[in-house]
Amino acid sequence: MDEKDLKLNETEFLNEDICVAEYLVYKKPETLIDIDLHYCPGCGHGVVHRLLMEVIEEMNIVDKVIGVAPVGCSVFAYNYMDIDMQEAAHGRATAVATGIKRVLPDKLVFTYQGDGDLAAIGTAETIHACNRGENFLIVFINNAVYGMTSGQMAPTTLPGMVTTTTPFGRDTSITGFPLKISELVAQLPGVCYVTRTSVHTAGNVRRTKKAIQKAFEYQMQNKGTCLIEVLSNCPSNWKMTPLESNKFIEEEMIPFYPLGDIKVPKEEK
Amino acid sequence: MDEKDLKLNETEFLNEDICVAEYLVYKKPETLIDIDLHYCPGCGHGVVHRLLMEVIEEMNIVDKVIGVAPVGCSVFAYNYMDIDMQEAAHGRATAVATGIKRVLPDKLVFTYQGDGDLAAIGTAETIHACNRGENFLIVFINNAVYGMTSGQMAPTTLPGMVTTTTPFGRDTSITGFPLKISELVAQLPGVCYVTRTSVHTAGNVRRTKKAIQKAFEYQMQNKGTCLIEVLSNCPSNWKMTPLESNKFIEEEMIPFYPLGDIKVPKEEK
Amino acid sequence: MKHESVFSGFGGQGVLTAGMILCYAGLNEGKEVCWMPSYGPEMRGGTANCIAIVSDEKISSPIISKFDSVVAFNQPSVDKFESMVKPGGNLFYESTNVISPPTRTDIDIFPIPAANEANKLNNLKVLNLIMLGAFNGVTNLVDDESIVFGLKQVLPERYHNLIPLNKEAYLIGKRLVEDILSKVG
Amino acid sequence: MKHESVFSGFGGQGVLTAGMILCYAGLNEGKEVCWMPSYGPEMRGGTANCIAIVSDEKISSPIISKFDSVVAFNQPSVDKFESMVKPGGNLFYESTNVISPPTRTDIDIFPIPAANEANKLNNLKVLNLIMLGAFNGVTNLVDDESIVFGLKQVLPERYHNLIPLNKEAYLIGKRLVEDILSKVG
Amino acid sequence: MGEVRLMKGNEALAEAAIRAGCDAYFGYPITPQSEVLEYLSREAPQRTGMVVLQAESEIASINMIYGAAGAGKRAMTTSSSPGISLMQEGLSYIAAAELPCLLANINRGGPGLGTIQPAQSDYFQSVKGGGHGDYKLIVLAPSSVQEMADFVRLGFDLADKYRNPVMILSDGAIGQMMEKVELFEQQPKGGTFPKPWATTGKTKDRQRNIITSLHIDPKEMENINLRLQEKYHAIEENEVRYEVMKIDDAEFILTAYGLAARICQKVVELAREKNYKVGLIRPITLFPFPKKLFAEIVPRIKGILDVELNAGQMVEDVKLSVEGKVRVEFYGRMGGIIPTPEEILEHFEKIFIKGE
Amino acid sequence: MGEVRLMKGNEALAEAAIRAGCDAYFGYPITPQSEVLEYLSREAPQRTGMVVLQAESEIASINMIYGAAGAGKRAMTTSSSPGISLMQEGLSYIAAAELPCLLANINRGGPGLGTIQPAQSDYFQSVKGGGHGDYKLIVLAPSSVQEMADFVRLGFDLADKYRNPVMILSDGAIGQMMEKVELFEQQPKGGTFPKPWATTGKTKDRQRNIITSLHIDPKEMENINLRLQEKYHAIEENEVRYEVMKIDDAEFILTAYGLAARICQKVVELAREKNYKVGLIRPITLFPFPKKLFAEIVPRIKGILDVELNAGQMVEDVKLSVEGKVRVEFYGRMGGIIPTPEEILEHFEKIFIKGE
Amino acid sequence: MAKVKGDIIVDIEKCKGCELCVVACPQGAIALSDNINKKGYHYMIKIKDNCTGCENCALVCPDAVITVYRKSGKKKEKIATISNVQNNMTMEVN
Amino acid sequence: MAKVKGDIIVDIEKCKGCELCVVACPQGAIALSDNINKKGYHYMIKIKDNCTGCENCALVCPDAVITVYRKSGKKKEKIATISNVQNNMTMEVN
Ligand SMILES: Cc1ncc(C[n+]2csc(CCOP(=O)(O)OP(=O)(O)O)c2C)c(N)n1
Ligand SMILES: Cc1ncc(C[n+]2csc(CCOP(=O)(O)OP(=O)(O)O)c2C)c(N)n1
Ligand code: SF4
Ligand code: SF4
Ligand code: SF4
Ligand code: SF4
Ligand code: SF4
Ligand code: SF4
Ligand SMILES: [Mg+2]
Ligand SMILES: [Mg+2]
Repeated sequence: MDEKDLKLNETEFLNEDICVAEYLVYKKPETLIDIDLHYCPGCGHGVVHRLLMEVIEEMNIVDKVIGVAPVGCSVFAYNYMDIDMQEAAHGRATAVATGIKRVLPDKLVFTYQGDGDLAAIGTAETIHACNRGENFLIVFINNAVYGMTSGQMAPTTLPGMVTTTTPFGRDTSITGFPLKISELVAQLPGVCYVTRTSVHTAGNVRRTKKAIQKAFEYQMQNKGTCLIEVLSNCPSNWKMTPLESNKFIEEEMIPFYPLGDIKVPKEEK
Repeated sequence: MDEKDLKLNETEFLNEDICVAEYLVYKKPETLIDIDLHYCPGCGHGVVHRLLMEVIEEMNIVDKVIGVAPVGCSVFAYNYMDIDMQEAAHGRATAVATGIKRVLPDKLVFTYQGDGDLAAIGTAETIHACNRGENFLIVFINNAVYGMTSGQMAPTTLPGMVTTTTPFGRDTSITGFPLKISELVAQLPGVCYVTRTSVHTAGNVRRTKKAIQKAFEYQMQNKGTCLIEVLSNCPSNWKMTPLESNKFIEEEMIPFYPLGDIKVPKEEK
Repeated sequence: MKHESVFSGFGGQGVLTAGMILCYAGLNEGKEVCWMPSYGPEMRGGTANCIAIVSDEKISSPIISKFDSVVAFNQPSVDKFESMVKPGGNLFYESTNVISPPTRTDIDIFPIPAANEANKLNNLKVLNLIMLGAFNGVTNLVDDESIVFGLKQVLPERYHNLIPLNKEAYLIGKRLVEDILSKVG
Repeated sequence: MKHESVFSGFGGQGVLTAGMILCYAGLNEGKEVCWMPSYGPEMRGGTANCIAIVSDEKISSPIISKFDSVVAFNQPSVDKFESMVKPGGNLFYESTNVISPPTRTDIDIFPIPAANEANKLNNLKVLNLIMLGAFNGVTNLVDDESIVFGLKQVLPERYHNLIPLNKEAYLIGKRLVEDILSKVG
Repeated sequence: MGEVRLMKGNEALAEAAIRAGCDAYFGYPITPQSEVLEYLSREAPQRTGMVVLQAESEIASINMIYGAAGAGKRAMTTSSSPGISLMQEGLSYIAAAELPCLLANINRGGPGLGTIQPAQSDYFQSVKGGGHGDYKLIVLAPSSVQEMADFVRLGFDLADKYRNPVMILSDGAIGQMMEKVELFEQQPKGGTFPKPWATTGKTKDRQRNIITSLHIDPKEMENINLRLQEKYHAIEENEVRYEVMKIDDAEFILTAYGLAARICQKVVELAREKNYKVGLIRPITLFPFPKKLFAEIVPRIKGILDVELNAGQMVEDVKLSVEGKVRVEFYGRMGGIIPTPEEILEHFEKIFIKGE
Repeated sequence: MGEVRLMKGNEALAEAAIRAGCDAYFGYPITPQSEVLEYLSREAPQRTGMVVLQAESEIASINMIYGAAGAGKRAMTTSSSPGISLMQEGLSYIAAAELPCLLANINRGGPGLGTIQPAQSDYFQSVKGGGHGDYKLIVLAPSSVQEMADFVRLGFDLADKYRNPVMILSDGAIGQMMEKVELFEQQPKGGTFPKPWATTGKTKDRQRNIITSLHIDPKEMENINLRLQEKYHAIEENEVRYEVMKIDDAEFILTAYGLAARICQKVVELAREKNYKVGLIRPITLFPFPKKLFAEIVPRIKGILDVELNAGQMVEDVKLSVEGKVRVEFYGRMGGIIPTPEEILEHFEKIFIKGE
Repeated sequence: MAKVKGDIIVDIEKCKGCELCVVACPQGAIALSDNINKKGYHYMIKIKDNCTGCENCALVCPDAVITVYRKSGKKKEKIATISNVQNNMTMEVN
Repeated sequence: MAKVKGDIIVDIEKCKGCELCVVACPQGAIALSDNINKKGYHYMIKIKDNCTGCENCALVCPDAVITVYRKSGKKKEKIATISNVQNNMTMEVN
């Protein structure tokens, strides 16, 4: 099959009267740099990256935003986001963000962190940034596993779940129970907004986007720390197809980590 | 005044018919080594040391107990307790205790930690040891200040409280609110018993002792992590007399950190 | 005798396994072997490769820049490794997936339509065994039984029922190069 | 001219402050000064001491093992520092608190009943200024006004009303040694 | 002959830990060494009852080791460069409290997050002391999968013998590559060294045991230091290990450790083919460093080329050993790049043969 | 003349930070340096609006510095030995990401928890790199309270000039002692070096700025390393600082830094009184080390006595500088013990005069 | 065939064939191609002409390869140039 | 004077004069001495003979310097030798 065939094949249904600028309703944001994402097929990281960039573009705050990437699969987040970014040491994103926000209080700062990064090695930094009520957004990608290092147990791994370091399933009597860090930090007075969303369906993607937007608004109003926990998949390390992985989110993750607001600012309760 | 006078003076009321072994009702435990404690006059650390040793002696578990001292004023705890002990790096007592307990599961392990040690630098270790439900006792001395390093703010310092690093009073908008770490860890499923006591009156001393005894019993029953938070004074760094400091506990600390059980084992609820 | 080879392709094509089977086969024959994978996040949907050395003597450097044989499972691998074949060495490539084939004339080049053949077996996963068969068909580095030994080591117990299929794929690969060689020779 | 001294006593007796006032006084007169405290957890109810050096030239080592003057506020300090007085140097000690007084004969020894005198002033806190007065009464290292300057530096603004009392204590100390000296001399 | 297997370096290390009677492993994942924790999680608890626990961080790991080693058990952790940096405080504590234990650093390219490719850039950290205070680790540098296994047993034994932490300084390539390895027999769990100092619960027949590194009195602290220095001296006297290749008639010496030494073996072969009289010294113990060997060989040779996968670290110890008596040159690649034998030979020729 | 005050070394350092235009200080208490955070908490926010935050740990501190420095601000932290060990990962990241910032280590006796008394046992850690990977800090060693102040300004300037972290390596004695200090005038906040690379929010007129130390491609990572090495080389060329005392006619050289150098000044005085021709070299920059000065002076002298408050660390750099051409001896005390001038002189006489 | 209201453009070289869009499409308008792209993935293609322009596919696509058009409904206000689309795509929209 | 039921022994050289026992004593039986011990602290002394042996003072004492006796009430079972008391105390109890 040669290249000509291919193009023809893919475009035979294209409606030339619809695909014009006038009728454009959705395109990816300009701030999402147009190169291949290194993520595995179907990985939720890409969706959340895009949503962040959509919100930042739509709110027109590119020149105000500074992002902090973690160590984890999303370590390269800065390769895709056309904004100023810093790459933090594993677990220290909220400390780095504290450093940034304290010297640039008028800017909008967010961290983007995985469950290993935020809830294992970075526990102290997470708790204390939240407790100080650092006025930034923490985007917390909970995929119940260490993605980047190939699938070890995370603090959020479900009981019984098989990972490379729990080859016989997570035994809570040895490794403890999954850590619901969102519920924990929600109790800290400095924290203004904690919500749990997912990106495994279009509706949930929409809700996640709304949460991100809200969080930036709260930050503009100096309300304190916002944390958005996004349940995400890791098809590669869960050893599933992307579709199976989304089913797993629906059937296993959400029952354990229920979606919805965990804390909202007082006046909105 | 010579030495003779002094002895005479102090003993004129002594009742030789009462002060005999037969009528002995209280003496300090043998396991509390008979040398001067290095603590400042009136400091609660001494009381808690004594209580631990009383319980260990009364339960006859000296040969089973391994203690872990922190870095803080009580770093020298091992000088006073006639039991096997390890001195942990600042904040890492629960990691050290995990190391001990995992290889010696039949022994009884406790850590003894200050608020800086346990709730600042050691936050991650505290949360994760509790989350794993490590089967040991954490004795947490909350004196709202860094004692050993001469009175800096601790995570538990009260709002408005003056310390050497909050010379104008703790400003919660900058440093965050006091961290109620007991309430936080009480939510973790691996934790079996969390209680807050104090040692500023005889009644509270008695209650603290009882809590310590309970915790060792739970440990023998493999129930998971026990944490006893003891509100304690730091007259030196609070810049108070011991009596004033106890009043401060009563009037300022307890209203903020209410005494009583925060979590008890299920069957006892 | 020392044979230094590299297996390269997309993650998921089984290139690391192919090299590993070869090394186990060498081990089975009492040879010295060394297998060195590329590792890390480039695995995320990217490319993977491994060096496999089989030798009669002790192996010194596991790091090499010139290979006796290159086994390329896709276009990027051809592009990357063609120049690293020693003069007189072999380059095997999966010809269904490769649009611009190698061009060197001082080496032996073997286009292997492994994907087609694998499709015929209804199992794309055995593509790597076909390539390995081609490789060993030319180099005769190890015996066929040793390859089967290697398969047993590499496949988890529960997949041992797939050994015959894999062996078949291996033999197809061997046959493919025999055809080529017979045409040439 | 260089005078190397140490002030030593219980924590809370104001030994560190006494040395510091002396250094400020030296500073006030354009001299080089160096003050070096003992520090750390031995402060918990234990002993404290500080080295105070006042000199016309640049001060090299701040660490010294022999002193021109030792000012000892309690028994342990006498015990520790007696042997470190340079021959011909001075040892001042708070005589109310010291049971076994120093015994060396190659140095000048000044027992100062500072606690008694402080009691008379109804303020035990000024004990250190009495000792400092005794020290300066003998060494004449700095002027009295410089001591007052030092007091101002060391006392927080809100305690400046205590300066006269402290000065009085200082002068009492001076007078105590003048008495001793006049008896001796 | 022991059981022969084809294994990754990391797996061999893990398997050897089980067989060396390791009581407890605490670790945190990091590429390129996560296989150790993974292998042990799969194999160890069932086989020997060994404790295997994924810690919440490297800091937790090293302090868990402290606790377990202080309790008299054979304890171990492994990590790679950034993770090892996080352990520096804990390591200094362990060295000061004289707790025998085993660490492995599967070195990757730095500084910072760097790359996950192999490097040797943590020599200084391991050998000079990345933590605070004067202390020494015994540092073993394997250059094959076989040694990844063997040095675990050796390491535990040295640790117990000297009450000193031992560091296996390896790299991503040796950790990831598979080679034939002959495994030693299962050893008794916990080893056989008596540890009367361990905190196991004070029984009536002995004084209490205390594990500490605090000695607030400087005199006492100096005495501790003097004792440590004496121990390090004894280690330097007794435990130097190295491998040599064709040094008897050598005019030039290549020196390298670990992976770089493997490559240099090939360089020696290539050089000899060209009739250059080149030999190789491979320090196996980086501390204690084979100073005497270098000092001895100096009169007989014309030059030394030190090859490392870093900007020049061990070369300082080589220079300190030869004291200016022979020319010492350095060749290094950084950031995960591994030089080929040909490239090294070329560099050798450039400086020593063509005399640039 | 600037304002003259009697200050503790730690306070002078803190005051100088305010005056050097420091934007942010993040720190965690530890003896013997807690005065820095305390002084700044009291003084800084009102005077210059400087951010002063007590972090939850040293690890948080160093990473807050990373963030603030990456945002283009003058950021600083201080600690003492165990706390500095905890910062090693962060430091390696900062060096790799080339973030200008200032640290101070008020060294205390180690290893482990050790003692809080002064020591110089963190030389290796500071100079050779206690973190992972090949990187260098610029290391300044003050020996007076005056220098504690002056080196803050110098340190920030060097940091900005080279985009490199600078470490002030001091000790507990210099931190705690009070001396006269002449303070420099208030400098503009944030300094005056342009920082176009800083993450301050991407404006339309420029590309996005990224602060990172990750370069997964080893070629790229090697290039980063080569660039770093080049920079370190430039620093070695341009920034060597030292102080000498009576070296012109010296037959023997004492060498020491920081507190030990202060003591050695007195030793030189005492020695000259006895007519020994002794001079002193005090390296002020430990990296870059004054190698050339040592190399130059070698032909004129009979011996070097290196004095440190440790088991022998800088002495390696002295030896590497003189390349065996002159006898180098070492005298050290450990664990917080400070030798007296007399003691050092005696040792000097023993080895160089009486020729033991 | 349903009345055409919407349409999509897919950057097939960037598609990773995860199929998430396929299950997200309420119209069943899309599926994976039997062909693979340069990265070796079966890429998504339209199989029916009944797209409503609901955006679901684009929302769930982790690789942001889908652009959506819809004829009915109010026009979007700010419409920028799409320069991202790779040039081996047939259509270019300016 | 009240009928004596209890009594205490204080290790005065170890007392730090914190006064916590003084306020804890329901009988007002104890107070700080005007004298100081070797460490420089005013130490606790009995000022009345009305001690009931309630233990309160001993319980709150951070330095564990108080031993308590009580005549009434049931005897304690295990009574060990008190060898801790410093020998500059007048009483020794064996
Ligand atoms: C100090 C340190 N320890 C460990 C690692 C190795 N490491 C890299 S990413 C990672 C965990 C990633 O998991 P997570 O944060 O859940 O992110 P994900 O990849 O799942 O998105 C680890 C342990 C490291 N780079 N640095
Ligand atoms: C890594 C490290 N950081 C800091 C210190 C200094 N330090 C010693 S004790 C202490 C805090 C003590 O406070 P807390 O834990 O509340 O105990 P307390 O003295 O109040 O009983 C600190 C910060 C240290 N020893 N090690
Ligand atoms: S490993 Fe998991 S988290 Fe990482 S990119 Fe792949 S699917 Fe996503
Ligand atoms: S400083 Fe405070 S906590 Fe420490 S011993 Fe003194 S009173 Fe107790
Ligand atoms: S826009 Fe809606 S209808 Fe059209 S292809 Fe996408 S999901 Fe289907
Ligand atoms: S969701 Fe995106 S990447 Fe996945 S198949 Fe559809 S278009 Fe391709
Ligand atoms: S035992 Fe009770 S009554 Fe007696 S002195 Fe003590 S507190 Fe007072
Ligand atoms: S409580 Fe103890 S230390 Fe305090 S005054 Fe009473 S007896 Fe003395
Ligand atoms: Mg994850
Ligand atoms: Mg405290």
